Amino acid sequence: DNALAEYLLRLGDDRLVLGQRLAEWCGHGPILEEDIALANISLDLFGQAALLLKLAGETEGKGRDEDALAFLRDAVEFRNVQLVELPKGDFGFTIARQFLFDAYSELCYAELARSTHAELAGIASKAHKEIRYHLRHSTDWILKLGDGTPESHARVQSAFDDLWRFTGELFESDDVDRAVAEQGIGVDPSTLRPRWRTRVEAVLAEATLRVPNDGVMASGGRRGRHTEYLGHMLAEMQSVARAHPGAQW
Amino acid sequence: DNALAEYLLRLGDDRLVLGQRLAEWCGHGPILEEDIALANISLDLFGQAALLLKLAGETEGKGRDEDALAFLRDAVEFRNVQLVELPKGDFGFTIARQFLFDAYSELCYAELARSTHAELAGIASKAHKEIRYHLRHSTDWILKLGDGTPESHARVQSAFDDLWRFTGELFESDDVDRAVAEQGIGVDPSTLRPRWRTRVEAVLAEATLRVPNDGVMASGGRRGRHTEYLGHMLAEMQSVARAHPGAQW
Amino acid sequence: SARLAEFEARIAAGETIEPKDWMPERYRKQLVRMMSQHAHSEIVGMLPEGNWITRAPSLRRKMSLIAKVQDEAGHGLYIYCGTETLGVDRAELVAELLSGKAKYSSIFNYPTLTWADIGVIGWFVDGAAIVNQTVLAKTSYGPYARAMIRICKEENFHKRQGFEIVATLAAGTPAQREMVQDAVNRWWWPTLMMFGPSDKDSPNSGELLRWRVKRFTNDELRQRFVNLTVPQAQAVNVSLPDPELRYDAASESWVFGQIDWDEFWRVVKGDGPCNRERLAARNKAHDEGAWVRAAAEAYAAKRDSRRDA
Amino acid sequence: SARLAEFEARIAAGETIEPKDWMPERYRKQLVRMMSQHAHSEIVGMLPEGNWITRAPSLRRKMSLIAKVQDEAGHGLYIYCGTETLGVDRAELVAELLSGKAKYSSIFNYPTLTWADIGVIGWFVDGAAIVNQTVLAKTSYGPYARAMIRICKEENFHKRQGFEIVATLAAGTPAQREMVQDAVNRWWWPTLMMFGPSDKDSPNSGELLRWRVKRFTNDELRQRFVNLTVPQAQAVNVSLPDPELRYDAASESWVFGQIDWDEFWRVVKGDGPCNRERLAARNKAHDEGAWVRAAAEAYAAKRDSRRDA
Repeated sequence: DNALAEYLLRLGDDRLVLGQRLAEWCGHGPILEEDIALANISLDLFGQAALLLKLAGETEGKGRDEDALAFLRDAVEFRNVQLVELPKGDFGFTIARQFLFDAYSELCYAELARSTHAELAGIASKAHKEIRYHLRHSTDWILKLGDGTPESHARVQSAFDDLWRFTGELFESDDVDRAVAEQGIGVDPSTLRPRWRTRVEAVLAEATLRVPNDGVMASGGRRGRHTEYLGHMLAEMQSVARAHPGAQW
Repeated sequence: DNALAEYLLRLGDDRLVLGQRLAEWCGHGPILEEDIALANISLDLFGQAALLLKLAGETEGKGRDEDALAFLRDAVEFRNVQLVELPKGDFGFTIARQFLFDAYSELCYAELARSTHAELAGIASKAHKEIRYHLRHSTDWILKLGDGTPESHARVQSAFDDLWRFTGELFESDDVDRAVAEQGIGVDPSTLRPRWRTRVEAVLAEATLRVPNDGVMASGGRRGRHTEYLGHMLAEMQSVARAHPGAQW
Repeated sequence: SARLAEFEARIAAGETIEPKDWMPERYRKQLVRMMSQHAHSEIVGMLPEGNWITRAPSLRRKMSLIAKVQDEAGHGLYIYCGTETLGVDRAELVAELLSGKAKYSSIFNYPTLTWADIGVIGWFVDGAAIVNQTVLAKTSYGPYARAMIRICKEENFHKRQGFEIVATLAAGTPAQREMVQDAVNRWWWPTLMMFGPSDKDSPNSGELLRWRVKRFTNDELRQRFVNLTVPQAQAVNVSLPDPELRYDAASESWVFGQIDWDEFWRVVKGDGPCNRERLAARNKAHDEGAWVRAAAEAYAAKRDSRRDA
Repeated sequence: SARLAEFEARIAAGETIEPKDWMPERYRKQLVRMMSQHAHSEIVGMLPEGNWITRAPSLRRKMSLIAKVQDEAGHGLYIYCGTETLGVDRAELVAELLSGKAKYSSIFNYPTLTWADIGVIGWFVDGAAIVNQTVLAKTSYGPYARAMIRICKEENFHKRQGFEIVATLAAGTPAQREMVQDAVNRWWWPTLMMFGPSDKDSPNSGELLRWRVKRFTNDELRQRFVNLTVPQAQAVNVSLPDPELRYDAASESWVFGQIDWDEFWRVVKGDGPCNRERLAARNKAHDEGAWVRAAAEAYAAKRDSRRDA
C-alpha cells in the first residue's frame, strides 16, 4: 500500500530527524539533569522512528529495513516536516520546538492508538505514554523560560517567533493523509489543529508569552523539499554507514 | 617507493585540508574582497593538493587517483598536520593559521623546486609562485589586525596563543622525511625551522604581537592521529562521493 | 525639455550614455535600481552554490565551483563599482541589502538540496542570466553595458560547466539520474520566474524600453530562454516538469504552461523558502566582519599618520 | 587518638563508615578527592563518546550509545550526590572542574577518531573501570560503596556492548577490521595508564589501603585488567600493540612492556591531545547554560512567593 508506506515514512522521519537534533545536546546541556532528560527524549524518538520506519519498509515491500531508510536516503527522499530539521539553536529554541512538536505528536498518537492497523496502533499506544512525559517536560520548561528572567523570556519568545512559520506543515493534509484516514489507519493532521492551537495558546499564556501571528507558512518537507540544513545533518549522520557499503555493525 | 608516496601524501593532505577550511569562508567573509582572496587561496591549495595526491597515488601504485585519496579515506588515514584541520574560527584565527602555514610552506616549496624528482620540482616551482602571494596576503593582514584596534590585536594574539602548540608538527622529521631528503627528492622539515622562526618573529614584532612560548607541542597528524575535528570535516566533505560508490562526476 | 529630447535622440541613434553625460533623474534611478539589484543578486547568489563547495564530489568539480562563486563575488564588486559612476556608494547599497529593503533575484531564495542543483543552477540560472545580460550588454548606459559584456563571457563558461554536470549525472547511475531529474523539477519554474512578471503586470517597461535600459520585454526574454533550453533538456534526456509544454510550428516557439504567479509574489515579498536565511547569512557575515573592517581602517589611518609625521 | 583507633578498628573489622560517623579529616578529604574525580570523569567522559552519537552507523547502535552516555551523566549525578554526604557541594566541585583545578581520568583526554573507538572504549575503558570499581564496591565508605555496586552493574553492560561492537567489526569487512585494529592500537596503552602511576611512584597508597579506601595497589589492578583482557583480544583475533606481551606460567599472568610514563604525566599535567578541548567544551556548555539556570531559579522563586502570598 503506497499511501500507507508514505504515511509511515512521514511519521518515522519526523521522529528520526528530531531525535538526531536532540542528540546533538548530549554532553552540552545547560545542567546535567537536562543532559539526561534530552538524551532520554531523543532515545524515545529514535525508538519510535525505528519501529515506524521498519513498518514503512515492510509496507513498501522493497526490502529496505529501518537502517536502509535512515542511512541510505538523500535529503530529498526524506518526508519529515521542516520544523524538526532546523538546527538546534540555543536551549530556548530547542525547547520551544520540542513543545510545539510534542503538543502535536501527543494528539497524533492518541488518535493512532485507535488505528485499525494493529501494529501501528501498538506502536502509537506505547509511544503515547512516552510523549506524555515529553510534553510535560517541554511544557515545564516553557513556563520556566517564559516566566523566568527577562532574558529567558526574550529568548524563548524569539524562538517561538522564528519557529511559528514552520508549524503550518504539521497540519497539512494531502491525498496520502486522507487515504489513510479514510481507512481508519491514520489520522488526517488537519483535524488536530484546533486542539493543538488551544493547548499551545494556554501554555504560552501561562508562560506570559505571545502567540505569534500566522503568516505565510513554510511547506514542502512532506514532498522532499527541505531546508538546506537537512543535507548537512544527514551528511554527518550517514557518514559511517555510507563509507562502508554493505557492512554489518 | 613507500617513503616517497607517504611524503607526497603528507604534502597533499596538508593543502587539501587547509583548502577545505578556507573554502568554508566562501560567501561569509568580512568584506567582499576577502571572499575573493580566500577563495583564490583555497583554489590554489586544492590545485596543489590535486597534483600532489595524483603523484602520491601514482607513486603508491595501487590505482588510487587524487579523488580516491581525497574522498575515500577515513580520518586516521590522513597524513596532514593537526594545524590545518582545526575549525576555521574567526577571521583572526583563520589568518593567523594561514600565516603560520604560508611561512612554512613558502620555505618548503623553495627547497622542493630544486628536487631531483622532476615532476615534484615542477609542481613545487609553480606552487612557490602562488604561495608567495598567499604569504604576502596573510602577512598584510597580520599587520592590520595586530596593529589595528585593541580588539583586533587581542583577537589575533589569542589566535596565535591557541595555534602555537600546533606549529611543532610542521617541523617534525621522521624516517620518511629523512629518506626523501637523503635522496634529494624531499626536504627534511626540521631544517626549515630556524628560517621560519626568524620570519614569524619579524612579522609578529612589526605587528606589535608577542611570540607565544614554546610549550608541549601537539603531534600525531603524520601518523594519522588527529583531532576530533577532522572526522567531522571529512564526513561533510566526502558525503556525496561516499553516497554514490563508483559514480562519475 | 530640450535636454531630455537630446538625450532621447542620442539613445535612439544607438549612442551610449556615459557617467559625465546629462541624464534624466528617472533614468539614473532606474539604472541604480537595476545595477544594485544585479550586484546584490551576485552576492546573495554565492550562498546557495557556496552551500555545496564543502561537499563537491571531486576535486575538479570543487575547484570549478569555488572559481564560479569567486567570479560571482567579482561580478558583484564590479557592478557595485559601476553604481558608483552614478553617484551611489557601495556601503549605502550594502546597507539596503542587509536591512531587507533592497531586492535581489528571487531565484536565490530557493534552497540547494542535492549536488545536482549545482549543475542545474549553472544550466538554468546562468542560462537565464545570459539571456538577460546579452541584451543588457547593449543597454544605453555605457559602464553597465561594458560590465555586462565581461560578465556574460564568464556566465557562458559557468553555464557550460553546469550543463556538463547535468549531462554527466543524466548519463550516470540510476541514483544520479533521479537526482538530476529532481533538481530540474525543482528549478524549472523558479527559473522562468527570473524574467519577472508577465508584460501585462510590468508597468515600467514602456519607458525602460524607450530609453534602452531594457531592450526586450520580460515575456520575450522568457520565451527566448525556453526556446533555447528545451532542446538542451532533450539532448540530455531529462524532462521538464510542464505537461503543457509543446512546440508551436507557427511561431517556431515552445509554448509552456501557466506560471504560478502567487508563488512569484510570495517569494518577492519575502516569504520564499530561504529569504530569511539568505538575509540572516549576509547580516551574520557583515556583523562578524565589523571588527576586521575596523582594524583595517585603524591600521590605514595609523600608517597614513606615520607617513605624514 | 582514641577515635582514630576506634575508626581503624571498625574498618579492620570490615564495617562500613556512614556519613554521620566520625572520620579523620584526611579520610574525608581522600574520599572527596576520589569521588569528585570519579564524578568529573563520568561527565567529561560523555564528550569523547558523545562525539560519535550523531554518526553511529545503525539505529540500534545509536540508541545504545545515547543510553550509555546518558548512564554516564546519571553516574556523575549520583556520585556528586554522594560527595554531598561528605559536606561538599556539587556546584563547588563543578567550579573546580571548569577552572581546570580538579582532575578527571586522563583517558578522556584522548580523541575518538573512528566508530571503532566506541567499541574499544566500551571494552577497554569500561573494562578497566570495572576492575577498579569492583574493588571500590567494597570500599569502607558506605555511600560510595553502594554507588559503585549500582554503577558497576551498568558498566558491565556497557563493556559487553563495547566488546560486541569490537567483535562485529573484527568479523567484518577488511576496512572494518583495520578500523578496529587501529583503535585497539591507539587505546591500549592509555587504558593501562588509567590505573595510575606504578606503585613505587604512588606514595598515597599505604594509608589508603589501610583505611580500605583503596583495596589493591595500582599495579595489582593493572595486572588484573591485562590478565582479563588478553584472552578477550585473542578471542576476537585482534592484536595488542605490545611486542613484549607474553604469558608467564609461574605467575599465571601476562607480562607486558614498559608504559610510557612521560606520556602519562604529560596528559595528567594538561598537555594531552584533548585536555584543552574537553575543558573548553564543558565551560562552553556551562556558560551557555547560565541563562537557563537563572531562569529556572527565578521561576522557582516566583512560584514560591506566589504560594506564600
